Amino acid sequence: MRISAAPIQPAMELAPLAGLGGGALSSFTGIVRDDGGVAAIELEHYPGMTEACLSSLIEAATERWSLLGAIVTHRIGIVPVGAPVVVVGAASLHRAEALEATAFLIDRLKTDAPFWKREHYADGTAKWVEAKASDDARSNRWA
Amino acid sequence: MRISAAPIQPAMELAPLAGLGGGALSSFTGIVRDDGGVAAIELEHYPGMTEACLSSLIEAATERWSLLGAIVTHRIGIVPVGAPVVVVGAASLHRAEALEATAFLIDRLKTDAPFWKREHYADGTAKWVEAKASDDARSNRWA
Amino acid sequence: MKLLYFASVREGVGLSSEQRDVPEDMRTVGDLVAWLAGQSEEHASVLTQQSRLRFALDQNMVSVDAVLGNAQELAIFPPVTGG
Amino acid sequence: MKLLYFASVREGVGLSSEQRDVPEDMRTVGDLVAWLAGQSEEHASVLTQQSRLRFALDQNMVSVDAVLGNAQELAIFPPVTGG
Repeated sequence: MRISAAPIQPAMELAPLAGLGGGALSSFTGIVRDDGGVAAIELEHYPGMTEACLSSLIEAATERWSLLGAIVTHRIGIVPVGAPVVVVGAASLHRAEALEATAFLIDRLKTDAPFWKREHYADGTAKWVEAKASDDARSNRWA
Repeated sequence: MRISAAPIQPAMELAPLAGLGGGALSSFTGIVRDDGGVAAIELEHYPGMTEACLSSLIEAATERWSLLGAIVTHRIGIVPVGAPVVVVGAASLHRAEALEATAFLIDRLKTDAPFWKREHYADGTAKWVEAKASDDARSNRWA
Repeated sequence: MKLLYFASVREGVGLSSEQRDVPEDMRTVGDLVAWLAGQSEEHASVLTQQSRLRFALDQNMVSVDAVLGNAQELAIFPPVTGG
Repeated sequence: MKLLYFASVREGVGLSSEQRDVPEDMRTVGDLVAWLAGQSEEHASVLTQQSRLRFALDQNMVSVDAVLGNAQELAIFPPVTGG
């Protein structure tokens, strides 16, 4: 679990998972989307609670699936279009566990972790991003 | 789609998917497992059919989900323990599509693509790997 | 009690945190938020519609009817949008 | 017709490919594989148990009862194990 105010490189975050002796490494990278004039997003978080929440998501994944390891790295601060916001990854002996744990981690992170996104537009305006009902639905699949 | 006799680096294979403007990039890397004395695996394939098969898997994924792009890269030849055998990846605007397409691509590749693995042991012996019924079951989920 | 505000709630209240003595008869998160909404126009502007808010008590997500008990810290914020 | 063998089938037959004139009355993949199994001890060693084999006709996976038609190439191999 890592929260970073500096740019993140997915390959570097996932490197520790590649050497655990397993046959399967699955990952998901969330990238700032070029969405109707968005130039960058700004991420606010709840220090202390964020770290506890991400650690407990990894713990929950590790209890639910037989994993060799899992990582979650999330950006805070200003993140420009095209740059990674979040990287999650899971390593396991066989692929089913890594694939499912990866989906679980990103789905739950979206609804449970205390981050808030504000979109900054090229014209200088900014807007808080609204939560999506579809995220709640995907997260509840794992309940 | 790429078949490589030389070592592959997942980050380099996935790089083209990161710049497509989407918000989601999902990937799976299969790694040679340190499994009861295995030193390396050797991959044989059916030239011509392999390329056609992997291309048609990518086409099927692109028809089924709204993807910005997808890649499959597979090693042939001798691959030592700890090295990547296969990398699949998918990019999409939202995460559900990339995550599902990634699972589809690796599940179908396992049952459809004409590759055969032989395990080479530290003691110099070698053994063809047996196909697993569980792979058929996972592949059939997508039928 | 320590009160924390995030994102649009922080902007509405005009504070990222404050320390307040809370009346003894506040039993639930909802009671406390309703009382806070009466403390200033700024508080009222974002704390009145409780259904649009989310809460964490001592850094654990809770529902609006959670009992305050001996909690030291209440955070109030809009639904999260990370990832 | 061009015949291709892979993995343990290639090792058993002792050839990676061969060109053979196929009798006119071979209708399906299964007919042809049964006939091939009679061509040598090596062929018999791996081509007798058809349920353990997989087939591609002109580079498309087919079942044992697929009709040969005008296909130019039949590949015979064990279940695939890539990925």
